[in-house]
Amino acid sequence: MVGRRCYAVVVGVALTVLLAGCVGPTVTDAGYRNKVGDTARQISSSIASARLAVQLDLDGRMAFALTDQTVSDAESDADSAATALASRQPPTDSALKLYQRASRPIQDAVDALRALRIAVRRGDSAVIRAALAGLDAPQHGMDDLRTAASGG
Amino acid sequence: MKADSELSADEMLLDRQILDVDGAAIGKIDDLELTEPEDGGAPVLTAFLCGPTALGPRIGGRLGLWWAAIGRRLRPTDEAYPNRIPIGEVDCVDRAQVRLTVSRDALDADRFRDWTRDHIIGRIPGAG
Amino acid sequence: MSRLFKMALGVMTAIGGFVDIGNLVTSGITGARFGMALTWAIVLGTMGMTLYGEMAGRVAAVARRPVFHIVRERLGVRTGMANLAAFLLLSGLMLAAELGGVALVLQLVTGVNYLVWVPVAAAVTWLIVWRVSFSVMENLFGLLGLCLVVFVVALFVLPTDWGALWHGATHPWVPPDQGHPMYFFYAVSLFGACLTPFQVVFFSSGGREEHWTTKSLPEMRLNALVGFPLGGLLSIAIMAAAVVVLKPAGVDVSHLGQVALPVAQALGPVGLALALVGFMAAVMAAAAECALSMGYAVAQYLGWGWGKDRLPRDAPRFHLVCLVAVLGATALVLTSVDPVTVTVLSVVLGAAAIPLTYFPVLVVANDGDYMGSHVNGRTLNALASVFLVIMVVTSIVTVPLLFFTKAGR
Amino acid sequence: MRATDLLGAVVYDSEGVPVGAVRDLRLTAGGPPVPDSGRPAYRLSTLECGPVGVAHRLGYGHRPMSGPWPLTVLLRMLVRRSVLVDWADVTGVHGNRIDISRRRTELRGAVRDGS
Repeated sequence: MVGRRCYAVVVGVALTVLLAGCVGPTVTDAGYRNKVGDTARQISSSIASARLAVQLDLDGRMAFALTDQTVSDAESDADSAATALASRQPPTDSALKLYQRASRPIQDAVDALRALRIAVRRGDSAVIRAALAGLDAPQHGMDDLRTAASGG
Repeated sequence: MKADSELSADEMLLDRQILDVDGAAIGKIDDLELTEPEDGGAPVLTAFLCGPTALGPRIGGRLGLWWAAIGRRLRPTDEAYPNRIPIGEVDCVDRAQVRLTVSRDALDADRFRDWTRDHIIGRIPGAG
Repeated sequence: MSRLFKMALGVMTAIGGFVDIGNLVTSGITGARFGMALTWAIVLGTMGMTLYGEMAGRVAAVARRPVFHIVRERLGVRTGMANLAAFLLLSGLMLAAELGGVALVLQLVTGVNYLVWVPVAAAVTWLIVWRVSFSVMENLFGLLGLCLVVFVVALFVLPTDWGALWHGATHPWVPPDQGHPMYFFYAVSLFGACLTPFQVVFFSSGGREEHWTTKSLPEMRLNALVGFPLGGLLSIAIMAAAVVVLKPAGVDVSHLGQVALPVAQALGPVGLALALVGFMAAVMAAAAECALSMGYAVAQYLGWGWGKDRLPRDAPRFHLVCLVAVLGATALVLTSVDPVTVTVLSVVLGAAAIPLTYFPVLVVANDGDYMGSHVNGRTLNALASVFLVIMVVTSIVTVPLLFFTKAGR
Repeated sequence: MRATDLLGAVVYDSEGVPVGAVRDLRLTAGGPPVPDSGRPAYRLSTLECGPVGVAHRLGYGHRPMSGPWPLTVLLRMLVRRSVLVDWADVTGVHGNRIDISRRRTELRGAVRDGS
C-alpha cells in the first residue's frame, strides 16, 4: 500500500515537472534569445512551406485543397509563433531591445503570408505571383533576425 | 480427465485459457478449488474457478475489491463464490490447452457476455 | 499457382500494413530536419519489428498463443494487468492519431476542416471492425497502401543526388544546428514508429484468426522477413523525398500535407493523388488494426471469445471493447488537439513500452514445451537479446528526452 | 480452500525459520474419488517454495528453456534455491503462514542437478 502511494507521488511529481517544462517562463537573457531565434526559424519554415506549395501550384503540379491548406497552415503557424513570442515578458533590457528589433519583421512576415493566402483563395495567378514575390523581403528579415538572436 | 500424472498449479493451470468442447473460449483458470477430503488426507483438486470473483482477490487492493464487486453484481444471486467448472467436466489438460467435455451454453458461466450481447451488441444492426 | 499468389499477396499487404501515420509523420519531419542522418533508426526499428513479428507469429502458429495470452500466462495477473493498461493507453493514443490522420487526409482532398471528418473516419473504422472480413480488410487496404510506392518513383524523377543520400545515411552525425537531445528524441520516434506493439498484437492475433499452424510458418516468415523490411524501405523513401525537396527549401514539417509535397513536385497531380490514396489506405487500415488490437488484448487477457471470423453477437465483449476504443479516441481527437503532435507523442511513448510485450514473447519463443523444434536458435537469441537491451535503454531514455526537447519542438 | 490461498504464503520450518514463499503446488494423480464425478482426483502432494517467484513463473524452473543466454543462467540460479515441502509434513496453515514439521536442511531441492 505504501509502495503504491509512493508511486503515485513520483508520477505526480514527474508530471508536474514535465508540464512545467512545457510552459515554463524564460527568465534569462540567453533563454529569451533562444526563443526569438526559434520563432524566426519557425516563421522562416512557414514561409518556405507556403512558397514551395504555391510555386508548385503555379507550375500545375498541385491538386485538391493541398495548396490552400499548406498556405493556411503556414499563415496560422507563423501567427501563433508571433503571438507566443509577444506573450513572453523580456527579462532584461537587452532582451527588450531584441524584441523591439524583432517585432517589425515578424509582423511583416505574418502579413505577407496573409496576403498570399488571400491571393491563393482568389485564384488570380498574377496576384499570386505578386504575393509570392512579397515573401522575399520577410524571408531575409527572418534570416537576419536569426543571426541577430544567435550572435551578439 | 486426460493429463500427466503430475500437474503444477502455477506452471500448468493458473491463467491458462479454458476452451469448451467446440473450442470456444470460456475464460481463464482464475483460481483452483481444493477440497479437504473426509478421510482427512491432503486436499484434492475439485474444480477450476473462473470469473471476476475469483480474479478480484488475485488483483488485490482497491481495484481487486472493485473488480470482484462488479462480478458479484453480475451473478444472479449476488453470490461471492466464483463460477465452478467441476474437474469431472474437464476433458484434457496439457501444455497446449485446457479443454472441457461440455459446451459453453451448458455452463451458464458467463452472464457478462450474455448481458453485453443482449443489451448492447445485439441491438446494433448487423450483429448477426 | 494459388499458393504463390497467396504468398505474394501476403508480402504486399505486409508492406502496405507496415506504414501508418507514425511512419509518415516521423519520416517527413526527420528527413526535413536531419537529412538522412537518422536512417539508422528506421533500419534498427525495422529489424526489431521483423524479429519481434517473426517470434510472435511463430508462437501464434506453433503454441497457438497470441501476445496477450502469453503476457498473462508468464507475467501473472498483476504485472499482466499493468502491462495491459499501458498497452491500452498507448494504443488509444495511437488510434486517436490514426483517426486524426484519416481526417487530415480527407481535409487535404476536400478542403473541409478535419474536425468535420473525424466522426466520419471513426464511423468507417468501426464499420471495418464490425463487419468487414479479415482477409478483405488486410488485402484491400494493404494493396491500396502500396500506392505509397510513388515516393520511390518520385525519388527517381527528382534530381536526386544518390551519392549525397548514401553519404548522409552512412554518416549519422548530429547536424550542427540540432542538439543531441533533439537528435535522439527523433531517433526514438522513428524506432517507435517502425516497432509498434499494436501491429505485433494484430499480426499474432490475425495469425490465430487465419488458423495458422506449423504449416503456415513459411508464409508467416515471408510476410515478416520480406514484407516488413520492404515497408521499412518505404519509410526510408518518404524520408529521402523530404531530404531532396523539403530540406533545401528550409521547410520544417509540422503538417501531414507537407509530407506529400515532394511527390507533387516530382509527379504532379496524378502522383499526388496516388500519394493521398496511399496515405488514406495506410492510415485507415492502421486505425482499424489499432482498434482491433485493443479488443484482442483485453479479450485475450480475460479469456473472452474474440475474433472477426465470428459474428459480433458471438464475441460481444470483444466488440464492445473495440467500440469503446473508437469512441474514446474520437473524443480525444475532437478536443482539437493537433493530430501531428499526438502522433509524435504516441510513437515515442510507444517506443518506451515495447519491452513490456516483447519480453514475454521472447521467453515463450524459447519454451521447448510449447515450441518443440521451433524454439529460437542461438543466433536468433543473441540478436533478440541485443534488441532487448536496445529496447530497455530506449524506454529508460524516452521520458527524459521528452522533457528536455519539449516533445521535439 | 483456493490455490491462491496457499500460493505466496510463507513456510516456516520446525525451528521457526522461514524457508521461503510457496511458488507452486504440485498435484499428483491417484487421490480419492471426487464427489462431483466419482473419478479419482488429483491430490495436493508438494509445495514448491523459494525466495523468488519470477523465474519460476517465466518457466525457468522445469521447462526446457533454450535461452536467451544471460537470462537462462540468472533465472536458473534463482530457481536452484527453491526447495520442496511434502504436504504430509505440513502441521498447520494459519492465514499467510504455513508451519512444517521438518528442518530446512532436511528439505529436497526443487531442481535436480543437471536438469
